[in-house]
Amino acid sequence: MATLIEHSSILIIAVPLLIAFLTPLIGMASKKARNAVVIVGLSFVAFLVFALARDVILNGIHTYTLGATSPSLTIPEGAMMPIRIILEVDGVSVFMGIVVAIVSLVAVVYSLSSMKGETGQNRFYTLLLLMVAGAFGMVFTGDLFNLFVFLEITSISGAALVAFKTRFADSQEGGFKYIVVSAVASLMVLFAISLLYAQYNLLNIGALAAAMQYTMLDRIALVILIAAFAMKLGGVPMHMWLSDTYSVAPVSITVLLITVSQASMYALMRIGFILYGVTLDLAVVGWIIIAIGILSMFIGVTMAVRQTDITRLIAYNCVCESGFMLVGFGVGLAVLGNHTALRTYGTTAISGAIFHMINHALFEGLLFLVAGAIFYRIGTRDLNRMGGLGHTMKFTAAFFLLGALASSGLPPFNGFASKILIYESVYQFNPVLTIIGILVSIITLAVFVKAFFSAFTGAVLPKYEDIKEVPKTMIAAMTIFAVIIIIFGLFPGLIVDWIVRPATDALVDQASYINTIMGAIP
Amino acid sequence: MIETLIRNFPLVAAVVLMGIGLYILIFKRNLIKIVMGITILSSSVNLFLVTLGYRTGGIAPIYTDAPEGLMVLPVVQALTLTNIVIAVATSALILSLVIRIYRHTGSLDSKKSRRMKG
Amino acid sequence: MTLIAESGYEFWNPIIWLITFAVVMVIVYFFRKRGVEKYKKGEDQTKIFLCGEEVPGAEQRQVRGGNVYWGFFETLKEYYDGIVRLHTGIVNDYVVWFVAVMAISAIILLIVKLVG
Amino acid sequence: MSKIVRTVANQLMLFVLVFGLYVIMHGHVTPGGGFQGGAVIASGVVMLIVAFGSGQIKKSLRERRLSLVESSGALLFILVAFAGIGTVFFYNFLVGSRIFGGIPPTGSNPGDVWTGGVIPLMNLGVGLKVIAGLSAAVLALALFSSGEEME
Repeated sequence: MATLIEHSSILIIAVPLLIAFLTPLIGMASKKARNAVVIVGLSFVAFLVFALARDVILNGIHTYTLGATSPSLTIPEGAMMPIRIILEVDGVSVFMGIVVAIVSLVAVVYSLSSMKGETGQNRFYTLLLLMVAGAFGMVFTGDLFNLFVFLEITSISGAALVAFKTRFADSQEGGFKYIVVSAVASLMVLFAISLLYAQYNLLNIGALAAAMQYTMLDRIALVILIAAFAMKLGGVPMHMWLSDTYSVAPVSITVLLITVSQASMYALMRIGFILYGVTLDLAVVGWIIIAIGILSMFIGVTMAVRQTDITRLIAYNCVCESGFMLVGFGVGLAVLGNHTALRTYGTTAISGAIFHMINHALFEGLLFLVAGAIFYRIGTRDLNRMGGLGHTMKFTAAFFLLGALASSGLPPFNGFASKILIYESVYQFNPVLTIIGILVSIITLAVFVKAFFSAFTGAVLPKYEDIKEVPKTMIAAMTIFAVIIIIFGLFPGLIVDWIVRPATDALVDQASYINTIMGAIP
Repeated sequence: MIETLIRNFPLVAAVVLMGIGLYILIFKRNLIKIVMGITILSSSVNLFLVTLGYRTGGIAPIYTDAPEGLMVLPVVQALTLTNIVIAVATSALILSLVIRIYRHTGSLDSKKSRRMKG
Repeated sequence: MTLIAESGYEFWNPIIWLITFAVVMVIVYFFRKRGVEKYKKGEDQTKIFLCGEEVPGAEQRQVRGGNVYWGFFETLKEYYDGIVRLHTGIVNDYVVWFVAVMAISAIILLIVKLVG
Repeated sequence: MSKIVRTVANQLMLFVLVFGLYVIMHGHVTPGGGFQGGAVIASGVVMLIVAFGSGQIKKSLRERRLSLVESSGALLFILVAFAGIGTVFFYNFLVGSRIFGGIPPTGSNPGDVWTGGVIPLMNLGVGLKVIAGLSAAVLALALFSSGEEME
């Protein structure tokens, strides 16, 4: 077990890759065996993630040096700086790892029936697992260039998956927009990384953070990194691709795209808090992120009210929820240098944002799965053509209601637990932000009242009289999300204590992140 | 001033290439041209990376029958190579998507391939 | 108590909230019970009454998603006209916004450096 | 294309294959490696497509076979990486052994193919994947533009 945990950080990335390349071979022989291998493999990965999370929270940061003679040898003998690829897993990383593990498992379970009947399923699972491996890699790596490579892996496999149903014109267009936006963003990320490399001859995040001077070139790199990752996570005004892409992808892919966006948010925070840290103009950069967040909240929700396409409506709601996280992180970043402010409300704001990340992945995932279930049965996403579905699809309606209430931040669901942390802490920073946040939450409720009303309520429409409930595996996938949402809603204190506080502490503790890498060298 | 500019000419060229790539991405509506813009953007980053590792009079970092003297930095070349591989994958995927879009809409204009808006 | 997510001023405990909610529901049910019971299922009482007109079918009765909140959009017409025009759906414009955000934040950081 | 082009392309393909495999297997001592060699061979496939037309090539390069080669190349790569996990993932466990285990002398030397440990094996894996993957991509694009579909 100790050996397994020692190697777990790389196994979590490598096992999905291994299964990804095994699936075409197994899939040629038997479809059932392939599905079983994928599910068993991802369950094993999820188990490893939880074991690693326990270890990291108890024993501190976990490093893994690829290709060295020992996993913990971060700086080779005779060298002054790390030269190999190093995985560095701290509290935030395992937190994101838990998000990716849960969501990927649910996505695969859901795909079992939702993708039934599509051609080229072997390729579908290969790409899906590549995307999962890329998402795990993005959150576990301690190396900037490696981060870029994993970002590209998720982008390319994600775009191929968005456009997987080739018979729909709009999904081709969504895939095209996604790959163009991702390619531009990741190339600019690489440009920023090369700007940093030009000055410090380093690619490792910890080593770079130790050497950071915050020169003019560093500022340019910072601007590019903020803009690129904000585009990847769908911050306004760079959010337009998000609604186009999320609304047309197969829903099991959309829930994974959400976690990839969350991984971009993680990368943005890793760069802000750890790579640049206190050398930044904290107030300015914090306010830039807060401004993107406020715009995302407001424009996201007002656009969501207007939509008549159900997945597009939820996609705009995603933009809005990302805004809440950005505001939380922005407030945390703005007060990073001020110890009293950081202790009184800064860490609470970061905790709220981190807690909201997992809640966001859960309830938006649930909502998208419900939208996919409706599309699976009636073949349209248009709210104008729906009505009375609640009479026949009872479970689906209940799940939609649960996700909608959680997303609107109504007590006692998990969305409220994380939003109240953000409201209370942000209020002490600037009350106006909290007022906007509460207003946005109210409009969010209006958004979902509209969607629920026009899809599920009313008399049964004659054309949908013989609509049945969706298959059992789809119900199972939605149930996993629903159960976790209820647990998180009932015991938010436990979740915050177990995984959110360690993540917050890791994010504000730049020194220990650097020391784990640089260790012996002062 | 001029001398600095000449000495840093490859870096200037990389930035100019990046400007051209972004210009194409912003102003050209043809989907194939957008792919070209991405490729040019990628090349500009590659040029920038390779330039970073260059040492005046340096030779290729291969020990086979190497003459005496400075070698250029191989790390950035490895990074460039990775980026080239990624660019190949990206452009292959994006071109196949362009073909599919053309099949569905019969047009290569990005103004016309917008079923989704608002 | 570990069940409390404390956040400065207040605390949030869903268990206490649920208990309170249940108590309130019991009280509400108590008041409701004291009301007059006249409801009978399956009679004319439960049918739709439309001034004596014939009731249209389910298709016509359904309020479409696009018609919900009509007044809200009518009031905010100017805002929505402006904001929808920005969502062009053209991929070139997405890159424009990206470059614009980069430029604006670079200018802000430059000004801060020159001033501070 | 005319018969001359077809015959020349046919004959040239042999040299393209040999050169591509040379670039793949000497990736650790000379410029090149798995991706470059694979790209060379895939460009040979492009030559064949130009000479014979995509429909003809589609019959001889089956999608199933290509996907088999691609997956086994990637599997070879990742299994070699996994094989080092006794020490560390990606550990070069073949150094000093009989297979590719030689250690090249430092300084200027003519280079020895029998060195590099696991790197030549990984190059081979990458090479197989790139040959199959790039050929499939190019073939799919060619078929697309001529109006057919890859099955």
